[in-house]
Amino acid sequence: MSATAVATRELMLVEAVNDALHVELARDPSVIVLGEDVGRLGGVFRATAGLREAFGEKRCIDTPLSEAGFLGAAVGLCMAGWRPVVEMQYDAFSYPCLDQLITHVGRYRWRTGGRMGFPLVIRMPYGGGVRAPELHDDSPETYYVHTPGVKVAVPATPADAKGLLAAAIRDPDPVVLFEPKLVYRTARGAVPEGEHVVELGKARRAREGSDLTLVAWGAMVAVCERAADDLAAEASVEVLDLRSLKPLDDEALLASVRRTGRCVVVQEAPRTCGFASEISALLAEHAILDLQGPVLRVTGYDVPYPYWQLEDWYMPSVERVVDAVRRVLAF
Amino acid sequence: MSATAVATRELMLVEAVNDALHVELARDPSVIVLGEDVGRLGGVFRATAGLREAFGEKRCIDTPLSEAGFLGAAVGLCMAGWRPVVEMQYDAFSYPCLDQLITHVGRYRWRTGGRMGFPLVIRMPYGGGVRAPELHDDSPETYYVHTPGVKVAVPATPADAKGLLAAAIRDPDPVVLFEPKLVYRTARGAVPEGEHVVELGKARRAREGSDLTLVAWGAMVAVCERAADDLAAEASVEVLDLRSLKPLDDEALLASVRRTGRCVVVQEAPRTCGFASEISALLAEHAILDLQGPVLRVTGYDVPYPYWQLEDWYMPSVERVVDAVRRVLAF
Amino acid sequence: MSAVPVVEQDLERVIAGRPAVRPAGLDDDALLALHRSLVRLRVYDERSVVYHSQGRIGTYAIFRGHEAIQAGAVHALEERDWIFPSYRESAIGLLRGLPASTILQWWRGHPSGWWNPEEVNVASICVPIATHVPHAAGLAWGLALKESDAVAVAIFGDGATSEGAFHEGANLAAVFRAPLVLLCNNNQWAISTPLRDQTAAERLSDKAVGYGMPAIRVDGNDVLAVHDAVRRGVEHARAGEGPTFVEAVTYRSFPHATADDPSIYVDRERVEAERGRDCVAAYETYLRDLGVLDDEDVQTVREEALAELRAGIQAAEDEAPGDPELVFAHAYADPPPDLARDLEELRRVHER
Amino acid sequence: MSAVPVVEQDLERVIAGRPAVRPAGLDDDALLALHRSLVRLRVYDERSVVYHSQGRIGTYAIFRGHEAIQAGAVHALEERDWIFPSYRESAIGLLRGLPASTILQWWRGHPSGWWNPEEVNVASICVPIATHVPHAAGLAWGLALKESDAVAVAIFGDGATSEGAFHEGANLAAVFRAPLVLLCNNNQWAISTPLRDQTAAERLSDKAVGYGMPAIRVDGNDVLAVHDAVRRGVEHARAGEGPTFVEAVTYRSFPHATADDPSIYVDRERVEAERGRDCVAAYETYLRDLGVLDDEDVQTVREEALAELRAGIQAAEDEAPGDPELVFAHAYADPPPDLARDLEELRRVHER
Ligand SMILES: Cc1ncc(C[n+]2csc(CCOP(=O)(O)OP(=O)(O)O)c2C)c(N)n1
Ligand SMILES: Cc1ncc(C[n+]2csc(CCOP(=O)(O)OP(=O)(O)O)c2C)c(N)n1
Ligand SMILES: [Mg+2]
Ligand SMILES: [Mg+2]
Repeated sequence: MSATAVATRELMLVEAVNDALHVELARDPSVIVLGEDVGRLGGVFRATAGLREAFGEKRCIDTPLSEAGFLGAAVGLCMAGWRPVVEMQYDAFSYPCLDQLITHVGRYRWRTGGRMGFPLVIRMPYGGGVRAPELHDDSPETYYVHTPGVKVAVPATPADAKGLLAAAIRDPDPVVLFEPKLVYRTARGAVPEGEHVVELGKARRAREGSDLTLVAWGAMVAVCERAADDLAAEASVEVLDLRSLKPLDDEALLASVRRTGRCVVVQEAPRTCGFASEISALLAEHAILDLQGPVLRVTGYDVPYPYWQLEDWYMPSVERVVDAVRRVLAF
Repeated sequence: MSATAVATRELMLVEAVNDALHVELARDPSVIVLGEDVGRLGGVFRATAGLREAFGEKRCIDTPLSEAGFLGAAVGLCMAGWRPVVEMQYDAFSYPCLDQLITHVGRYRWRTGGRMGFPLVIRMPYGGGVRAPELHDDSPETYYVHTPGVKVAVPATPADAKGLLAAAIRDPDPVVLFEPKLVYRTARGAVPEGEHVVELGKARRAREGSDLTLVAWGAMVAVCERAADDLAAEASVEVLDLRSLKPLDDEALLASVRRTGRCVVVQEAPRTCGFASEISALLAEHAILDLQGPVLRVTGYDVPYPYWQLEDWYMPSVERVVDAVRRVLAF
Repeated sequence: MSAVPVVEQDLERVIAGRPAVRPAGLDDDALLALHRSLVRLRVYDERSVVYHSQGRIGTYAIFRGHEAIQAGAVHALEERDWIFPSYRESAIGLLRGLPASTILQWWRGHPSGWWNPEEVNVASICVPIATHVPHAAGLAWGLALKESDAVAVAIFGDGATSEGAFHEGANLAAVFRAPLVLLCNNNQWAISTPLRDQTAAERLSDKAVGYGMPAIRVDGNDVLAVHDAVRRGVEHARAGEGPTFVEAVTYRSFPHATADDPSIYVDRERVEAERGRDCVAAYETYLRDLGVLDDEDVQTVREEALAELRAGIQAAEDEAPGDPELVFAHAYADPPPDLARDLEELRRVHER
Repeated sequence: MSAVPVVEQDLERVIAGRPAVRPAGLDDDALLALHRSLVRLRVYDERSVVYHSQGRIGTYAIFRGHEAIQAGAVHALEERDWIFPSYRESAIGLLRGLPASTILQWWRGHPSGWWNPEEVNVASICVPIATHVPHAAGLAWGLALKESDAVAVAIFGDGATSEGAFHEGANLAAVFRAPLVLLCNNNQWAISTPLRDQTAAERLSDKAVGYGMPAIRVDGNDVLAVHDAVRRGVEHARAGEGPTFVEAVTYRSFPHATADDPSIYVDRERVEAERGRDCVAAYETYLRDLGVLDDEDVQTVREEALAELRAGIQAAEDEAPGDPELVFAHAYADPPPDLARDLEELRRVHER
């Protein structure tokens, strides 16, 4: 996307989110931000810091504590010509909004015969490993990606956090953005200054390899990269960062797996009906002759996310990824 | 499950549900039924008809119009020693309860270190084809089966509708039962009288075959059976009725596909992250050497369930199933 | 005419008195326009029940007896003001110029039942209970943020007040002083569930206190009382004072919908009594008393409405069936590529 | 002592007067027991902040200043009555015999932070806002259906009243006359969101009207006023009269949680003033005035509480780390078979 001469700044992932919001609110006066504690406080993770100061309290709004209420209100705001960017404070605290999401956010455009647009964005920190009390650790992408009418993206790097959020804000459809809170302040990288858009639906090859494709998104991309490092002496492992789950870059996925012949998919969410299952299913449908071994999934388990002293046993670890890769290679 | 000499009655599927409720409420005084219009009216589909008359208004309770409220109350009722059977009036009207489901129904037992039980049942009519206004046609099983801590079952026949509901009511864990409303009054069959339990986690071979396995649940089982009939001259098609999605009878699934070497999975729900994807993923993991062709999914599409004059274009049809089977056979 | 009998204590009324008094601000034309709207709604509803029984439309949510609430509200609005209907107000768009055929197609499950809300400032029919309340709050608030002086009305039932969505929407509207009228059709039933099983509050209007907004409680069979209440709410909203809760008390003396058999749960005597308090008849009597309406006028208005409906059902039935392509259309402005592949696939399978 | 300064108008108070008057029904032992509970909670909270800063527990939700609400409520209950706490009342189980180590383990993320609610009639700590309100309503209603005379108290914040779950739970409790006290800790902040951005209602207790239930509004810094209000709610509930809403007005003059930096959003002067109205100090002054408590007593109670906490953190830290098996335990009574396979797999990978 970006030309060679673009100026960049080294930012943490959460800073890149903040940067995107500043740039997009400045670019388009119809963009507004709302959610719990996004205004005065600038968000519990400070993702919205400075917006109220820069754009006023009418464009960065603290809502009452009511996720269904303010997501529903965002639907109405779209009807009034706004492009709302809604923050859910944490993954699991988005669940009260699922009813609005499923019954309205994903269907309202359809209901108008495509004549009204609902360009809203829901962004939320997601995922585990942060040593927090329960319900601060969920990876709920399945609930969102299974819902027709919405798009879903998950950045793994600061540059993508900025670029995907900008793309989501500019997209004519509702987009849900999951931000990997585990690496909010540890993922650092060069981020293009000013306007920076990463098209939805394009995967990123995080690492090139020829023996096996590791497929991941969000915080699991780094885990896969570490696993690829650990395996370097044994195998050449490609890491594909999906970036966007819907639309999905199935071409990149299939091209990679056709080349390597082997695939392991890694996700934090519980296994059953996770997005890893979708990837496996696509391969079982479109790449059955290319597969030289089973498609394995390394995932969270079908149990409540555990108390945090145990969370490292729950989250996909480098060891579990390495083990799965070895099993496929040895098949 | 049932001995040879068990007396049976010919019932419609919804009557079998009603029968199960009568039998289970009579058997166990701690079972109570609650939901919108389940009492005076006996349910909009009459699934709870006669319960109030037989067991009194304290055991068959009309709630205020608040799905999250009464599912949450059911959690509390469990804590007070009741075994609540909660009716959601329609599939899509269960969405307001997803927050309670995900944050509490599936987690509360875990939270108590396994010391308190939450033997609650959620039952709801689901699925399309009924020529109804929007949001009366959804197949939301993914939202439920992806949620840790709950079990999910879907009957396809009257006998299973009774037996699975009885099993759900007796189960120590929360169980969600999806009843295929399309065949509420058209699926008829012999139903054992009195107590009748169909163990959760056991699939049913609806039809034996040797060339390909059609996997389905709920209303799609009959569609698969019709497809198998249409294909009789070309191929011997097995139809596996999963009956229970969690726990899943993966042994029966794998045994069947290992034998036939081919599989098509059929579901009404939107494709992405549907349960069909889970089945494909399991096969891609455990049966990769047995598969003689791709695993195809015939599903609803990733769009809002359409206006009902178009719904036959959305629902998996016999033609689409037949086509998929032929494609796999010709692979 | 006899006064509209007391449905409940403690309700505001306009047309109950004798001799009939003309309400301030409504001239003959306005009074007759209101009448015409009532009749158009009534006829739409009557014909829909017939069309349903003839198998020409699908399940249908009857609104007979609630025309006063709908017409009263619409006539208290300007064209630029928005209406957020539930399924119970499916035909309210008629009063904003939607063709009857569009609404009939909605109930026939035809894709042309879709309309463009922006064209008539009538939101899509809301099927799930109360979830449109936050939309209306958001739209109204959004308009105010744009310094428009338009307002919105959300219409919902007594049962809807039990839902979290109602609560969150109402609260949010009050906090943001959204220019909104929350119009509750308290017909005292939610399918088979009577009001006393829905809330322990004496009046639904009591709920407004908890949101810090004013409430007005009126006789929902009295179109002028509803009109006046909504008008006051609209003025309050337009003045930047925020939302108002209007409780319009009536009674559902017909089935919930064509599929419903209320004989199982209702008290027939009460239903008979309530049917005698018909809002259209009451208003016609009132207008006759005022000398503004005569039998011939009634006849004409009714016939026009009937003609509109006949033409509507004809148009609906004449329309070609929806193209399967529409299954894939409109969900996204910029759809994921697999939808086009799915459509192709579907065509291939079904057209061979 | 000086009277507890006016936090807000229109609040019920007990200990504000001079000379101190002994409340009816509370003898010296009861008054001192209440004091002991206040101090145990205070010390738990103080130590937790220290433990957090030492890295010995994780993020922690501070409740300093809210001890009067918690202790006042618990002492108005019988042992058979249930308490449904939010994260803000994480340590309320102490007053029901839960070891400090259990609660500390909760904040340490150790699986032994789990307790059996049935043993102490204290439900699990509720992390999502307001979702425990329907649980409390259901439990209370379920007990009444079993003809028990036990009641329940649900404790939640001012912000919680904006959530649909609060609304649905409160409404349902009122409809079913569930024996429940809805105890709202109105500390005027939800993280950085002040009460005026949460609701347009003047008083949170106004919300009770819409549910048809009585409300009591008290000074939440006055432990005796809270005690009295909850006691009245409990009596009402036990008499089969249904739920009561109790609004306890206080102020959050400390951070929301250890991770929070309120300097960005609060008014420091107000915070200073509020800190001067400390509920524990006020009660101690009151008891001294009554002649029931002296410096030595205060010292002893505090030292006992400190010893309890020291022992608690020691026990927590001495405990072996949780077995990874616990990741798979307890979610199901009868788990799907794949969980056992997953555990085996996990062991194989990590133990080689
Ligand atoms: C969330 C949700 N739950 C349940 C239903 C099913 N349902 C349709 S109408 C209705 C009763 C609504 O009663 P009320 O709000 O009083 O409106 P009325 O039908 O009387 O106009 C119910 C329960 C629904 N549409 N949405
Ligand atoms: C459903 C949900 N949304 C958001 C949060 C994040 N959150 C934790 S505490 C809090 C503020 C709660 O305020 P209040 O109800 O007044 O209780 P207090 O913290 O003041 O005791 C928020 C928004 C949550 N826990 N649950
Ligand atoms: Mg009603
Ligand atoms: Mg608070």
